[in-house]
Amino acid sequence: MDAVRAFLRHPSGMVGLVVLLIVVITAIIAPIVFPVSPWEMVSAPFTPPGEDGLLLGGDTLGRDVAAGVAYGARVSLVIGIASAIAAMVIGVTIGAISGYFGGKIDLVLMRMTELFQTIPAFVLAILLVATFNPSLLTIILTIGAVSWPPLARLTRAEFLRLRNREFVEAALCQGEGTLRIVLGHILPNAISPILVVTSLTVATAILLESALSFMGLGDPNLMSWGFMIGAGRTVIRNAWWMSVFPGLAILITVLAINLFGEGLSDVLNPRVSRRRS
Amino acid sequence: MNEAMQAKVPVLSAENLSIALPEGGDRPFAVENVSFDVKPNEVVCLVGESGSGKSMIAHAVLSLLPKSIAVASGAVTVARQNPTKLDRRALRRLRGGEAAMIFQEPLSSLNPLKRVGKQIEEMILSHQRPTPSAAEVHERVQQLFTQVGLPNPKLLEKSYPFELSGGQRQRVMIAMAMANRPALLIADEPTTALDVTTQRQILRLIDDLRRDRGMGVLLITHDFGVVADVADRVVVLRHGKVVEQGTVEEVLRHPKEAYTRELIDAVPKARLDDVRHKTIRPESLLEVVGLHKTFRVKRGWLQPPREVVAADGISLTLHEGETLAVVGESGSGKSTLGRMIMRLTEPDGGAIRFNGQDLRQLRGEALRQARKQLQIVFQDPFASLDPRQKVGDAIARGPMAYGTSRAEAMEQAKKLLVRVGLNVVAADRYPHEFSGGQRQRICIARALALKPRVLIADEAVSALDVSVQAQVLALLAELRQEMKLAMIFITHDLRIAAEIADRVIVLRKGRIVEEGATADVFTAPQAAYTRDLLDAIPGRDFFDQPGFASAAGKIPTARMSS
Amino acid sequence: MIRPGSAATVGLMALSRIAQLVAVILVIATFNFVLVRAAPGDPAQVMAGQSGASDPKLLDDLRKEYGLDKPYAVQLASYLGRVITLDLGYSYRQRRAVVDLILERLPATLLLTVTAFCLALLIGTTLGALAGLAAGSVLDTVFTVLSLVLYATPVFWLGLMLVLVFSVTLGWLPPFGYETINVKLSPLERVLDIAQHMIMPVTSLAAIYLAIYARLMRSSIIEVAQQDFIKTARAKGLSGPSIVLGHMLRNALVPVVTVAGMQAGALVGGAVVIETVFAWPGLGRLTFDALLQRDYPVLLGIFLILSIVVIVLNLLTDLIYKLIDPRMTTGAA
Amino acid sequence: MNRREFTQAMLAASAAIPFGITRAAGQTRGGTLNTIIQPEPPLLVTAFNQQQPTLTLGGKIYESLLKYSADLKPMPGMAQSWEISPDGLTYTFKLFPNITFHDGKPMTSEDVVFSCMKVLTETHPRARQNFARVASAEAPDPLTVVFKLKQPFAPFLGCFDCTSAPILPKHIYEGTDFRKNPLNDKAIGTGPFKLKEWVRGSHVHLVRHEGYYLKNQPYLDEIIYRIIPDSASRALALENGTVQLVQWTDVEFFDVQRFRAQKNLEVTTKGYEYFAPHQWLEMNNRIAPMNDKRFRQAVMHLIDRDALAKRVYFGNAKVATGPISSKTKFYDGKVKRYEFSVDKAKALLDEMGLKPDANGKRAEIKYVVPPYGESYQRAGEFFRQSFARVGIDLVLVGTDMAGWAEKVGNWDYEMTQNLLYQLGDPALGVSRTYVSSNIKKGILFSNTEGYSNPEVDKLFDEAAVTLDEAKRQELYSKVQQILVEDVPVAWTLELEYPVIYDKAFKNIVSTGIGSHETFGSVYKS
Repeated sequence: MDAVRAFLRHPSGMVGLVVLLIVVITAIIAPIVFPVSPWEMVSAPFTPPGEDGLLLGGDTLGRDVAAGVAYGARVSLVIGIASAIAAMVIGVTIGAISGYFGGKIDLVLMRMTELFQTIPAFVLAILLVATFNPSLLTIILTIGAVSWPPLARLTRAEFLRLRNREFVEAALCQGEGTLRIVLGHILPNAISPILVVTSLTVATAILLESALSFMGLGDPNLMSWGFMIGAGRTVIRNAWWMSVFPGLAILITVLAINLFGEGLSDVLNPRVSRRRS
Repeated sequence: MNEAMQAKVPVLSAENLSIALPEGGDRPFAVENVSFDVKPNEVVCLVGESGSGKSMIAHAVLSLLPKSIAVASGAVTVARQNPTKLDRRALRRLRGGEAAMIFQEPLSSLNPLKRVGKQIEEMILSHQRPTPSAAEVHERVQQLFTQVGLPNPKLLEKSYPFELSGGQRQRVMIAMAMANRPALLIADEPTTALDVTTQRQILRLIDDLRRDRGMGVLLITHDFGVVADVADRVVVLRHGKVVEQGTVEEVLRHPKEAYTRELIDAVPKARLDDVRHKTIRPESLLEVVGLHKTFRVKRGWLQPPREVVAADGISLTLHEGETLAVVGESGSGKSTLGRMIMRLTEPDGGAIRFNGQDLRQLRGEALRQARKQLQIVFQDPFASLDPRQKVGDAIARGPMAYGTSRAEAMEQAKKLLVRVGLNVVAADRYPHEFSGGQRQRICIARALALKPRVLIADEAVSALDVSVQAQVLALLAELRQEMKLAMIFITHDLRIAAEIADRVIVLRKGRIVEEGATADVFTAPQAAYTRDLLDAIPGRDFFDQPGFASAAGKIPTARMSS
Repeated sequence: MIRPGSAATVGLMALSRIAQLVAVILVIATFNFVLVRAAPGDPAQVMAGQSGASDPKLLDDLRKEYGLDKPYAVQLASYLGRVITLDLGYSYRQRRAVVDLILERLPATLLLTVTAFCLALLIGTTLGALAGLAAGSVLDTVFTVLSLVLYATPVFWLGLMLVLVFSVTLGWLPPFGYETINVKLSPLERVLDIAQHMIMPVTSLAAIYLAIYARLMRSSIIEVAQQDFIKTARAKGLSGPSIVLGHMLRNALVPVVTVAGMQAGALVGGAVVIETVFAWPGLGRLTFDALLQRDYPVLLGIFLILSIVVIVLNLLTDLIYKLIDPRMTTGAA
Repeated sequence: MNRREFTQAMLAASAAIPFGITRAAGQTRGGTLNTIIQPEPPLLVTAFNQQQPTLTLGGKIYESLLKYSADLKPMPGMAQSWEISPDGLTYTFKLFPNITFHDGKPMTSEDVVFSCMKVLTETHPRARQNFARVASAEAPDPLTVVFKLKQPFAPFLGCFDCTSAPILPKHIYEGTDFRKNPLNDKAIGTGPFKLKEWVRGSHVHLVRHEGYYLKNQPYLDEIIYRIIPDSASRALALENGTVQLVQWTDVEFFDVQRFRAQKNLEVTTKGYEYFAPHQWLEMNNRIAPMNDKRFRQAVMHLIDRDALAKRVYFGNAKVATGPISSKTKFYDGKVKRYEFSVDKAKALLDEMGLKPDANGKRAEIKYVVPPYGESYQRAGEFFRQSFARVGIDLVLVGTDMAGWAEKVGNWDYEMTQNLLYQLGDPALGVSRTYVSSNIKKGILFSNTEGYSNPEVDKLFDEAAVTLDEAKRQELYSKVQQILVEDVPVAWTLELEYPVIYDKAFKNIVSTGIGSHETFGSVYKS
């Protein structure tokens, strides 16, 4: 409750939250505002914004850019959140095992994590998506697969920090079991930075997805912002609106998530934030 | 102005100084109406518990207060200047020129990325006009190093702070402070982070320099022992207000205020309580045989790991009902010993015999069962409680893990809370609602919930203010009697060891250098190292502490400053 | 006491790094190999298909020629054996040695990434330091908002917007390519010509890292400002500039350099998109083309080389780190 | 010289000098042609790689015996004349004298025989099938080549364009591993232009071959092929004059109209007659519901192909009526027409029992999007919307080139789009898609849809060995009627790729292979 109240007083965090809510609402009500599929060719190709009833103009096939942007919010949010969760699950599991047990397991897992960090994430993502062919699932798993190392390292650091904390050792001395200690004492105390980083991972995941779609490696059945920019790139001379608006949508959403995440960080991790502000 | 007159003019005077805290703090002023003087060649101690505002005053002197905090009224005069009224240039001349300052933690007070020689040169170059030549500066730095008793100045000059020991770092800080022959030295808890022997050397150095140069020293400390050793005058602070001030003799021998009395009383004293000896049954309860532990810190790939020997064949016996103090300076391996007994740190070799079994051979459930009888209280009461667990749960969890029903465990927990001096309602609160002393009581309650036979107290009172420390020690003493606990009391503070322990073990670099009954060790130390430690206890002679010196008919060691 | 930075320690460090490098290369090589082989799509099929028509004999020939008919273990073993000698194989599609293909593209990519990296680091840390020193001021707010926005901007979209503004609308800058082709230019003119082509890709690529470094530097400066030794420096009576330059900057740079090193990989990844947008003839383009073609040897080679580049960049930042922070050399920190 | 003699001389000349180069007046030497190659070819030796960019670029470097006019009639290339024996089994070519390779060595009939019979049969799939029909090839003298066929093959004379039968130097390739010959990088041919420099990822620089056998040719000093992967950038380059020629998909279809309006540019769709790119929606005939003729017919009704041509190809396409392009030989337009009608499609689907379920959904079909650019992607999106009208969900599956090739080649697909060249004769470019003898697993551009009809097989086989043109027309008309009824694939469009060039350049499109031509006769006015 304190955290909620503190967050409400956090100006940039609140701006982020409000904008994010607008994006979420847009995603939810897209089918109501735009009952026609965003793939439907509703006007002449390259209709400029404002003409023919198309607020943000029409694309190469005469599809409504505004509808695309609205439906794109669903894709971006779903992929962003799902892949961040995938990254969190992978990262927290690896980081927790590594941090709690230490020793050789830690060594092996951390070398693996470093390896994943060494390979450029985006190139790896391209490779994975191309290898397993783009679909909603492969994209989510891929983004999760290239985004987990920071979460693993964070979790490991938190576990290392907490594992030797006196209250954890006290729990050990009190006869509590390993699982109980991990789930009951370490994880709850490590969770807030993990949540913060996960929320920021949503933002990078959205950026990654858009870059993949831009390169033509998106799910061809989903109207996503990156796909729209990719489609608009070649016609930038004919129809600037095709790439400008979805790009703004990405920018605003990612910005909002980052603001929200940082606000969350300030509220949940006063330890870190005090050091920073 | 002749020297005699000059001697009377204070180098520092605070007049009705009030420092305002930002709104929303726990009190409106950090410091209220504080007045005192520091004359040349005089050591004035500002003494008080944490939060008393003593550091604020020190920072106000050099106008180093954080932006949000400002002098509200009153004034500080340093070398006839009011730092708040100076322009930037003049303020810079004052800082490090007429008045220099040293801080509590010498490692963090030195720039970690700059050679220490350079850091001192900088001090000289920024103040002396005309700017001296490089050779002159270098010469001066060498001189300073020699003056503060640093060996091999040529090598040291090129060193980085991390390559020096704590004492060396503080000497570097002092050398830096002395660089421009200041009239006033402000030392903010300069020895708190240091071992007792180092502390004595540093205090002695400050005192020597003070006498050499006739400078005024404002020394901030929480330790009445230090006050007794070095101060000419003392100012006692509480909640930002002066409780009492005067000469050391006046204040320490004849305190006027109850609070001062309380603080002085709280300084640990050895109680040679013969009764305790009788409670010790000769049966040994816990036996440690030849424990070895070496920590290896990995460096590079091909570099050999750095080795730190924490235990080098430690053997000891703890008898039933006995309190054994393990003392030693930092790095002596005393905490590792406690942790090894608790099986929190795995020893490399040796045995820990308890209840007829070797704890080192136990795994899994057997270990869990054995642990029940051994409990530990840690140093940091803030880190020892899970911030997300209610106090009642924290205490009840242990018994519950061994099969006690929740209701019963909570009932016990509440009783224990009352026993350690807290209210029953504390059970439903979270740790952050409690002060350090209260938390440590909770930790003790938690440790006792399992009805252990051995309690290890690992620096259990070190993090507490002196008055709170005394209360917690008293509580431990009571509980020990009541529950027939055997206790291993790990501490760096010999005064505390003397106060609570039946027997003392002195550790140095993982080896036991001396072992014996408390009275024997303190009155007739066998090892030179033990003697050094004892000599270094601050305020020893003043408080007649630990009390054995006169009892043994010895002449108290001379005060450092006369 | 081992002196920091002494020849012995640096030599030892270099040696251990090389050993590490070889180990990492082998692991990455294996990883790449397994991953790429897991892909659907038969390279022989693709090669044959791209020839316009194909028949079983051609497919068999191609499989034999490239060892695709052998067991994976044999392929992997021979691949690793060759990798050690930096023989990265032969491209099916390009019909050239992979090393040659990569090496001729590498300079363009390095030019792009290294320039972007240096600019981002230089400008980012400068802006971040200014913002951090003036924390809470209007300047700080402007920088902070700007870096937040840049940080949220998709790299490729920024590139497109630059093209839209500076090439399409204003016509100031060339929208693509590396240099003006087939024009006789003096060496100086050529440098200027390339520089002009570099402006937009470098800006797009640098922007996000500039934002990251600026934010990092800002918080780092603020953190350092609260350290005790800064209080010491103020108590010493040092002037503002000498505190900032002499005590804060170097300390504040340490975390920035750490992060910069960690992001070398991401920077190289960003180059792939940017090279696509700006038709920059570098490794990024080659990667993408090779992916679409399933040109296994080229892909394996690129990933290997990129990994080596990243490791080398890490090594460089390590060295910078060591220059900045003497504690690292003796392992005392 | 009397009139008769003059006429004979003219005839000889017209046989001796390639068509279009005879108009010598006003041609000037010199100049640079900047153009685009997209994507960057892996190598320039057309004998070893037949991707479109390789052929476009390699066409300037490697020449063959013949060229083909816009109506696909053979014209002299390096062969100045040719003779066919009445039984259609022996083909004798007479070469021009003084042809030299770029390394200065002379080109002789030995090189032709070596290239066709040794190199191409190994490295060029299309050529291999052609020359597999040759029983023997001989070089009786340096300027004469004689091919003897095993049995008559009507389109044999159509197999000698520079993309199908490029001539390589025997002295360089004999006895070597052709594909790995180090001199492949030098790309030594006999064409009017030779390779000067290839900066990978940037450009390919061709310069005049001074020893070219045709007098005064080439007129241009140099040709620079720039590699610009981004299509918007390519369009910009054409617009601002950085390049003066684009072909195939160098600029997107939607940009073509804009260039028509640009005064200094000429936009033509000529020059693709030999290839006649023919596009269709490919349906795997092995899988339900595509195994039902009525379903495939419904598809023909379902797709508004006029709209497809307009929206996706911006008018740069013509609706295809059947398997043979209207631009190629033996086309017959008198076949069944499938007009756009959702109702007819629904009726057919209902008739075959593919009824909508409670949600109005009839079926879900996976459509593999060919990874060859945006127009394929958009066409896929267009098809999806079309199928949605009758309650069929078309699920687009993205893939890479390898994945697509594997899926289609191994029949592991439900629907996709495909585009094949007609190669000047149905026997070369059409029958391969429909005859059951060409159902070959793992091979692209074969009968991948799995259509099998003995009557069709018989008609195609017969037409290939029949020499009489009228007889062939009859056979091909028959086959077209059958196929249009059966709809093995849903033919959509005949694509009309543009060639856009600066009007200052002449003779850019002079033959049926357009910008793949050697460009020896191209000049700048």
